[in-house]
Amino acid sequence: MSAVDSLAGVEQAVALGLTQDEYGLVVASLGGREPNDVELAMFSLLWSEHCSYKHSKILLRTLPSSGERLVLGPGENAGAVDVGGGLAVAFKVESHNHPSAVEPFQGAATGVGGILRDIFAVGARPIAVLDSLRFGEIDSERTRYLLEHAVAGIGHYGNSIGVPTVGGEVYFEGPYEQNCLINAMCVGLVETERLIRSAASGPGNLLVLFGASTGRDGIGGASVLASAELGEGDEAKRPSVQIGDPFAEKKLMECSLELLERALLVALQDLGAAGLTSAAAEMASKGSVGVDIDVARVPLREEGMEPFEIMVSESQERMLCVVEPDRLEAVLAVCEHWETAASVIGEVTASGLVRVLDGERVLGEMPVEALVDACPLYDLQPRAPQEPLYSAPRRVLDSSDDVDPGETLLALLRSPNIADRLPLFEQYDPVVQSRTVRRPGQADAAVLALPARGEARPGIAIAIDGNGRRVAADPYRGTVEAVLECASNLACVGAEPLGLTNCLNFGNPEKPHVAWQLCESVRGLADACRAIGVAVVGGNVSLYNEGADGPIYPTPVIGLVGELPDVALAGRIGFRAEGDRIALVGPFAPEIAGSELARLGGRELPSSLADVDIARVLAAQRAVRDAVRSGSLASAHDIAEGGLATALAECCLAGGLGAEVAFDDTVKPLRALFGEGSGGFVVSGGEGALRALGGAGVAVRIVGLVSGTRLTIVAGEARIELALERLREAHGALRALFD
Amino acid sequence: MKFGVISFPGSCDDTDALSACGRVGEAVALWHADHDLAGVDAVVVPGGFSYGDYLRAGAIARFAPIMTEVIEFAHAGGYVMGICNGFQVCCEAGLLPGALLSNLSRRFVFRQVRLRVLGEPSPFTAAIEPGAELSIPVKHTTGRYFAPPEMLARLHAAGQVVLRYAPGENPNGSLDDIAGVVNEARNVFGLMPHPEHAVDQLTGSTDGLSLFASLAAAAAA
Amino acid sequence: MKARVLVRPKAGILDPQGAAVERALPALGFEGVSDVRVGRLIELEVSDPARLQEMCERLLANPLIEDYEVLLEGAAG
Amino acid sequence: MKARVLVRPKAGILDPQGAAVERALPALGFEGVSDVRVGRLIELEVSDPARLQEMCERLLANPLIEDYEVLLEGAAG
Ligand SMILES: Nc1ncnc2c1ncn2[C@@H]1O[C@H](COP(=O)(O)OP(=O)(O)O)[C@@H](O)[C@H]1O
Ligand SMILES: [Mg+2]
Repeated sequence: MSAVDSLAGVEQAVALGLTQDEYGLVVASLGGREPNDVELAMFSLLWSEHCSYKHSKILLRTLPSSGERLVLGPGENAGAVDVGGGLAVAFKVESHNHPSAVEPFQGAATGVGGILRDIFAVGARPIAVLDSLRFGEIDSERTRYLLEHAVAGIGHYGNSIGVPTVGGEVYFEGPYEQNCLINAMCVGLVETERLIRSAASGPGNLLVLFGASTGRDGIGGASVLASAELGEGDEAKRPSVQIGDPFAEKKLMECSLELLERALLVALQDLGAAGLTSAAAEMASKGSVGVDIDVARVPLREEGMEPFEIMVSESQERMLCVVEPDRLEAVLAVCEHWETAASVIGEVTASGLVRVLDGERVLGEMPVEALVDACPLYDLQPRAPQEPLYSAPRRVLDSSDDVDPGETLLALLRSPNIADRLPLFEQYDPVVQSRTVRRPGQADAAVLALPARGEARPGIAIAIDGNGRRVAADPYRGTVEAVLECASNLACVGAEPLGLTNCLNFGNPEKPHVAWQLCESVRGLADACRAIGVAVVGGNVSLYNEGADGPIYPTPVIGLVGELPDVALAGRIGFRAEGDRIALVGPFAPEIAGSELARLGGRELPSSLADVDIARVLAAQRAVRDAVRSGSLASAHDIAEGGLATALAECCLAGGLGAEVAFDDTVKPLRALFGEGSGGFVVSGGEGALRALGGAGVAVRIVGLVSGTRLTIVAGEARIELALERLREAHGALRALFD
Repeated sequence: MKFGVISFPGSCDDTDALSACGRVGEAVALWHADHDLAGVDAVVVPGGFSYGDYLRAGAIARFAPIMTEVIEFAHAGGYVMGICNGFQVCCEAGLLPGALLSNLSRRFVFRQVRLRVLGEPSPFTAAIEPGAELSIPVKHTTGRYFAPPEMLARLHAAGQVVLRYAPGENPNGSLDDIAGVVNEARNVFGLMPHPEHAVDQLTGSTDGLSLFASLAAAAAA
Repeated sequence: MKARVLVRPKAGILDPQGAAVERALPALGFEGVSDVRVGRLIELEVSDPARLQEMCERLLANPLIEDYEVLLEGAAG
Repeated sequence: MKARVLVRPKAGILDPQGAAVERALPALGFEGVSDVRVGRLIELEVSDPARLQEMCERLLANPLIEDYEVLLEGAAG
């Protein structure tokens, strides 16, 4: 009798999220035997979307994954690039969307905790955190609740653990109302030769679990949750919420780094989704070995935990390492020093099996391959939608031509997608560790100093971005734009891209239109990466982000890391000196369709975005980057949401100086002032320096000068004249949310 | 002249403080579990979240083994500077008067603030012109300085308030804009702002250096 | 009427504060202490104590991760 | 023995958390609430309840800014 006939087994498997066919494969991979409870729990989690990437893996393989500067690529806990001087920078962005929707403070906090562990799991010291947040419209009570608690949770974790939060982004759009996005990125620094991998090796070596004890946290949590839509009846799915303990993680981090510093470990792995199950199976799979785990030796926080609970618990702040037996004593001593509990819970074997033991008793025995590689991968069935997928945004502004453009500018500055983020990021510590040369608000990208090399003060720059609305309008071009925008942000501080990470936040991939968004977006991502010459070093995929009204805007969050030779010359947003000239640089061809103004005006998303001339955008980036590096510019800022007028206002506000700008030949002032598109920069400096930017096909137009305490813009018929005070007041609109 | 910077589990700004001290003197790390001050001339109790700030900021750290030595050292006239969490620890340990309460906003706040150095003599501010303004960041959730009315009056009368937030800059609701106080014997100093994050123009400001320099000079004398 | 609301982490939910206090006590010479949980105390004057439970559910406690208990003045604790 | 320690901000000390709760309640439709103070609750098992007071004085509360009260299981609240 085939075991698949067992109704109970199939039913249970389906309840745990597997399909009937998948259950059949599980049975087949066990040689025809039905899995017992422990095994089924482990399979169901490892074969969940969250762990197996079954709907995205085939697509991810199309991303460029090799590059000159890449030293650790996808497949490890985090990827890394070479930054010279024997150092590498490891980084990754990850989602914690569903847990945050349930409990935003703890969800966001543990999201930061999780991404930090991925970074120190490869041996790198976390040196920066960035966050990427998406919520519904700002006037919704739920949005305010989520915003306040998510921001507090991120700050709570990052601040307490002593890693600076140096940047981030946040958007408020209707489609995220029922499914917020909380993505966190971490960047770490490591001596290249100390990077460690997670492959277990050496039968007879010990598995040591260290950090927090194991409780019933997130049983059936992240993995299962992240594979199902949230909607009505949300309540019943609520798992036991995971509580973050940054104090425990701080000790865990210092402990892990010291263990590696002393070269005491064979391999290291964090425990994330699916806990011990995933960590052990992944380590075994990467090393082509087997592992035995004795649940009786796992320190527990609660009484009466069942073996399967121990195996899948998602208790936070835990790591698993492989240790040679004669190093065990030294390892335990380091753990003791850091007040971090550590226990031998098993060993590496040559069996090729994951065996779960309870003392002498064997509770489960599964081929590593079956757990990790046998999960089927699904081809997506993409179909471009014939009808618009998203309803028009709610109209909050008259955006017609006859409205005073000054009022329009103020409305844009007040818009939650553009207003000053200070009330959020002042809840984060951006300076701890003493590397931060550009904090949030000072420049388009965060800038961190690396150790000096002789006289040289090299550094890295980091940007994170992803405008979901534009991706919704045009998944391919919107994603290309997001990558270019990050690269433009780096150019403004004088940095050149080294490597990219991404988190793909999408809806249900089994729906053809979502599959189409995903395919198009990944195609755009791949093309854009090739264009800017970087590899994707790693990332994360979060699918099934839907509410009752449908999917979220497709939201690829892009994290880009670059290098700059001299941090002392890192660019700034703000105008610096009265009398400096202001220039518009680059192939800026703005359109209102898909812009923030169109959103405020309640206009439907366009069915596509204008083509981007990537080569010309790259040429403009190069020109700006080189000029910033040479120190010839006083300020540099890329034009993004809200268009040129908004960018000018931001330069004024950041520098506390006014400007007089004129575009006499403008026929369509609204589009020129507020339209959006890639490749435009507002820079200031001496006239000679600005003219010098205009080499090699880069358009440069001197449009005005820095002066006084008002912003005056004349564009054809249109005229804006506003005191800085009024700009500042509008730009400060988010403050009211935190009073 | 040798500084010692304590690391508790959960200290975050200890390495920053070490390198700031290293700019004006020698600096060594001290470990919370040791009973040894390694012969230092001045102790810095750094910022961060010792013991996670659990229960009450500074409440657990003040019982760390090394604090026995620090308290003895301070009673013997040794110089101690408590920064942020270190200020909280010193208050909890009874080395400084008053207490730090939750910010009025109830939130963590990072802000570059302007501070006024008062004219009251102290070894920690000796190298700074009275009335000078310093630009130094604050970053904390529990920084609202409080002392009961009689204690506050005594502090003012004895010139123990040596650092204030400039008018309009108070980030947390501290009484009388107090940002830093010394003990009666003037050898222990606590402040909420982070001078160790204001020692390099590249990362923002150099205004914090003068505090370390004052202390180094006093301790060397 | 004066009321007190005691809010504590639910059983089984990690309580990092309680764990830290429990760890610290022996070092201070206090032995024999266990099961430490740290929560919140909310004291308030209410005109209509019948509504306290609803207040707890909606604002004073986070029912996902916290239990609460209402003590009314004069009632047994 | 099971004990509860209630710690609250001393009278006269501004309690922003209490104030925030007091401000939030009317918006949720709860009128008639005043004098809200938010403090800490510590629950613990102690073998020697006689030492609780000392524990409070030294660790659980800061007498300069906080009052405390010890409730022993079975005793009146
Ligand atoms: N969007 C993506 N782009 C590139 N690599 C990705 C992406 N999503 C996931 N990966 C890679 O797949 C691997 C597995 O990811 P994940 O399960 O999230 O790792 P972990 O369990 O360590 O958090 C990682 O190496 C990750 O970098
Ligand atoms: Mg990992």
